[in-house]
Amino acid sequence: MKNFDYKLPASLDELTDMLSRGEHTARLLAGGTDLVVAMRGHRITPELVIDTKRVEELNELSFNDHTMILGASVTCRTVCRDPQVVKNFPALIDCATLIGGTQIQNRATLGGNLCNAAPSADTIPALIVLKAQTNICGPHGNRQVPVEEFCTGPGQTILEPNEILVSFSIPLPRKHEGAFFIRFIPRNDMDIAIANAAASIVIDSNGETIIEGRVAIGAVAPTPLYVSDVEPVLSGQPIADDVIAQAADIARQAARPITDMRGTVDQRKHLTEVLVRRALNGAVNRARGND
Amino acid sequence: MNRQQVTATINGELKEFLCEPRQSLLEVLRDELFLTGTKEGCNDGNCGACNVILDGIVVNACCIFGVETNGGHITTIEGLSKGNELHPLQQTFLEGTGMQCGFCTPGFLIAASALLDENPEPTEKEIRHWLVGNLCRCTGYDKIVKSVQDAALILRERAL
Amino acid sequence: MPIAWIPHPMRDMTGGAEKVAVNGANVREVIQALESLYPNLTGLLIKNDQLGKGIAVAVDGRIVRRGLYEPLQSDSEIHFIPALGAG
Amino acid sequence: MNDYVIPEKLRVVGTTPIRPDGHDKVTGRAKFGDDFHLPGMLHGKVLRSPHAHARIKSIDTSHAAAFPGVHAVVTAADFPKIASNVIDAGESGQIDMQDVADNCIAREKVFYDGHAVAAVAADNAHIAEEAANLIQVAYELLDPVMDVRSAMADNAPVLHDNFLPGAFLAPTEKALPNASKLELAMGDVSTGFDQADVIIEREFTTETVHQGYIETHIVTAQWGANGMVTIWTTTQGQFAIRDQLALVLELPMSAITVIPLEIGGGFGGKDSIYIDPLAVVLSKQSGRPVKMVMNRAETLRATGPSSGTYIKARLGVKTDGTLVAAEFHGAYEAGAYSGGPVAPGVSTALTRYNIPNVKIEGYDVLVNKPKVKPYRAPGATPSNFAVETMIDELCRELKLDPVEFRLRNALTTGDRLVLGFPCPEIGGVEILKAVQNHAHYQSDIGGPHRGRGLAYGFWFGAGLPSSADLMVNSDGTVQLCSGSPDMSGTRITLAMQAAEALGIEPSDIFPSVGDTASVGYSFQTVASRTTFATGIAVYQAAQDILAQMAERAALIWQIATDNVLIDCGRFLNKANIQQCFTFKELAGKLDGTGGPIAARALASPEGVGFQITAHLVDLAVDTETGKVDILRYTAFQDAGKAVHPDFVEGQIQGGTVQGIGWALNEEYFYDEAGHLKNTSLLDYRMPTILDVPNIEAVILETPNPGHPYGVRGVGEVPIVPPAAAIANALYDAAGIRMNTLPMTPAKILDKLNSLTH
Repeated sequence: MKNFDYKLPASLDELTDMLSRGEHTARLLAGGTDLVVAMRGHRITPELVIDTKRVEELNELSFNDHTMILGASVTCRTVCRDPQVVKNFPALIDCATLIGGTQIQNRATLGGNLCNAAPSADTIPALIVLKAQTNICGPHGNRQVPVEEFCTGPGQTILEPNEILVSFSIPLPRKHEGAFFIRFIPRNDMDIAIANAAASIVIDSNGETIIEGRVAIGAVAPTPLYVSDVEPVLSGQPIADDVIAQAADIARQAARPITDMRGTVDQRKHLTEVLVRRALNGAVNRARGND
Repeated sequence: MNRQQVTATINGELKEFLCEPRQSLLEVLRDELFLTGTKEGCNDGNCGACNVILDGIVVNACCIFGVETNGGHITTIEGLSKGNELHPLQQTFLEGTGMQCGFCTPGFLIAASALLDENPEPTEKEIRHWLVGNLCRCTGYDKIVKSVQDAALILRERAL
Repeated sequence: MPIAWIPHPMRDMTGGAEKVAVNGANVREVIQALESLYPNLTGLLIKNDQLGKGIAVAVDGRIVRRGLYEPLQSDSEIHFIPALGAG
Repeated sequence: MNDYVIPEKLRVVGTTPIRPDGHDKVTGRAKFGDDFHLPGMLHGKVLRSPHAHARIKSIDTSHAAAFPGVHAVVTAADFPKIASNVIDAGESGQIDMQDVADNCIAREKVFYDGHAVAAVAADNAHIAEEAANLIQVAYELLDPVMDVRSAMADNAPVLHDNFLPGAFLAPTEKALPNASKLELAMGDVSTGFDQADVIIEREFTTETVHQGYIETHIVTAQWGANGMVTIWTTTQGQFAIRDQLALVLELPMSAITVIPLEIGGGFGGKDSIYIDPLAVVLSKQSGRPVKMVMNRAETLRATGPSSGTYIKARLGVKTDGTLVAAEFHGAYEAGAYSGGPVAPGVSTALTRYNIPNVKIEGYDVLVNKPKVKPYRAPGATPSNFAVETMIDELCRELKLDPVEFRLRNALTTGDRLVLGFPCPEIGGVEILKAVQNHAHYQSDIGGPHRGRGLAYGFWFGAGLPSSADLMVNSDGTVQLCSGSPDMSGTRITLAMQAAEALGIEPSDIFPSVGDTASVGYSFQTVASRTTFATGIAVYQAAQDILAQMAERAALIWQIATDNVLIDCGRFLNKANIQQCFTFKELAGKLDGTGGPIAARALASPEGVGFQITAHLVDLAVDTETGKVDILRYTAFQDAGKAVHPDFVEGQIQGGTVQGIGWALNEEYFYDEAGHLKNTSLLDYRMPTILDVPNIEAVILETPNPGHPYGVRGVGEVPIVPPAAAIANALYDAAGIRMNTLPMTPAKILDKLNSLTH
């Protein structure tokens, strides 16, 4: 590994100040589970590594009446052990418990997973269907961007130079809302997704009609993909196998995967259909309170 | 080069050491402090041989820079037993042949100790889920699971 | 007399014979006797006074360590087999 | 050589004492390869070829040599150019040391992605790595050949210009560009197939896999001022490392001492040299000790692996289920240099059945991949996969019970093997009957898309030279030192055999593994041989100790030695049984009766007990994704005599799980240019603890008369049948016949789709 300088700012101001000096190519360090490995493999060679673990805003986990604020450097472990997250966002638990083993989950962060911008990132589809917004802080002020617009390509994001991802704002679920995440890997754990999918559903109080449905898919395009065409197909429709099958088919068509050592185009498109169907059924179950 | 001073409590002792930022916690433990019980199997977070407890949670020492642990509390395999008195997990892995070559064993013991600290009565499924980031190529895992179950029983009996 | 079993690929050179009884107090003498009966075999079993590359000898069902110098009984069976990589 | 009379009752063998090395392993004190430090030690790093096949045009090391902190840089030019020299390398078979040298550091051509080209020693590993990356190598790229069939095709790129295709016991065939041929036969296959009522012929391919030991390859070398070399390393064979180093570096064997450290798994892959000579020459040039550690990617790119294969087989059977003829054609990757596991692979393909007419062809094929190394029952898993899935197909076709079918055709003691000689004592029928009587076999499988599969497996095992030293201490404890590295508990299994023989307790024996300067010559810990073969050396040394002790008792009692009765740790005067010494009492009297007693035995046992096993598996398949879930697994195996039943169970469980990995997910993934793409344990997918259920081990004991306690090797055969058992269960679950390994979800899905279309 190339050597570098290491800094541990105590506040967001100090952090942005370090970045804005622009003397070095800098990378932010959260859990390090991607960054350290990428640096060891010479894929990233920063001159300055800025550790975010002391910056309050990046480590916040709080709730108000309508929204959860989830700091970018909050670990999967913290997310999975917070009773309010467990109660409100089981889909986040689905994916946060799948990232690596226990040891990785203890360090890995949702912000890191998003900024790493892997097409196969397991938390991004769930964040998308949960309508998460990213709170970005930069030299020209703050801005909010929906998660589905954050990644622009493998390893690429909309972050401008010296901008940082501070936190996510995630709306609390409505009544009769359920969300679900599922992925396909060859082993039972510790693999990169060959395909993944998340779905959220709001249903009516009778538990029979879909009011709103969202689907996002991963590992089947250069970025995790929000499948907006699914929404009109689901809205107002009865909860029925053919409706869900139609949505899954739309997602399959939206997938534009590549063939690599982990999977082929055909396999990934097929899996997208299967996983979206299963994710929608899982979301419906949760919306009905049958988790 | 730019070696930084780090102070951390390791196995109950306050240690001060110098390290380059690029040195992982694993390298620091092994090469600077000669605590060689923590092993390198993959160096990218996929095998668990380098597991240590950092501030109460189990982590891969290969995915953490040594400089990140300033002010931290670290327990390595060398700190799992109390003097010559083995931790129940060490006892059950030994008696229940929960190891063959023994190379992955420190990582399994550290991870399992973190599990039993959080969950004194884990099911087999919970044990397997918790240990999924630890690879063993010798045992086929069965005797590892049983050793963890046996240690949990000993700890529960002691707690009574 | 010890009986040498002729491996399949060599049977073209022994006129199809599967087993040949030859005199010999050890494996080396048996091979020398075979070579005098079937000159085509010369060089296939022994090279530079050693068993050829990849060849092992079994005597009476045991893969033997003394190779050419393994002593034989009058009713011994000798088999030439591929070295199994200790397998 | 006579058979042993195996005692009916054993006192120590068959119990489960705690291993003496275990305490250090659970406390982190055990010293593995990388846990060894020397003052002033430098760290070495290898520059490896990024190309699968290329000619080296030039190497410029000047920038690396000038990099601050670098102390030495070496290329092939710094090593002697040795002549061709074929040696017997134990489980690796016969290898040409010229190839071994070239594999350690490429001279004219690189033959695989990851082939070592140069090495650097520096103050630390980071500096060494940075400096190695500054070495400039100019390559002329050549076409790679990445699989056996392409390598055997006309006009295939040729790896070695001077390659002479060998042919076992036949005139050399020049026809094949990169392959050597092996042929075995018995009976007459054309007559045999004429008698058959049903004949099936099938083709199979299997991918390259790695042994996957969690500790990588690590060596520390010190070139002494007097030209003496010391090596500390993690290896399955300290003597093999020493001999190979001496031959490659043209040093006297006596000038090299190899000290074996604890070994973090080997499975066959740590039986020979890689970075060792580089570390020695870097140490010589720098004047400092040098440690070299391969990282995981280097280990996957440049060590191991086990062969990918192409297999074509044909079986003929009568309607009553009698196998009458078989043809087996197996082409095994050798990797970059010849000498893969083709002989044991094809020899074990059918061996467990008594088939009168058999023809076998094997090909050892050069490809642009690392030189293959033994991996647990080398070569047998692919051939077993082919034959056992075909047997299953025949059972279905003829509507015969799979156990009954195998019982009808089972190889029994005295039946002739395809190698020609009669089979020694073998408990195959007992194994199959144990399957039949087991609750697993009789249970309902339950649920849709679930299936059950059976496979039957065989492995030869080996004897080979082993040594053991015993020394009696004056307090009656005993030092046991062997030349066999302990990978999984053999120190205790050897101590138990010594205790059994000497009539004392295992806790009275301190077992250790000696270095090459202090213990007699031993082959590697390979081929399931240590508890068996080194155990015999221990037994023989113990008999010598007892005889010497009896002489001392006779001296004290002033009687003839013949009149001393040795009975389970006691020495008695036959004429006056009131006169009796315990082992400890007599040990205390050695000092005044002629001094200490020690014994050394070097054994090379030939009475190898063959290994036979059957595996039964239940699984569920997700027909929408192709994902397999193993539900229940029972492995039946004959241990001859289980010295330490817990460790035997552990060998069965561990080997089975490696077999499950091979069956379902493990494979080398090369791109078209021959670059290995999955160089991490993320993408080289070995089974995790969530991927396997408990493997139930059923141990049977048909004693091996070639061992004083009836021991057979047990380590290797468990990896042989899992792939076939799982494939057969997949047919039962979903009606698909898999003919490739690994049986990934994608391949299973393709098969399922081809069923419906």
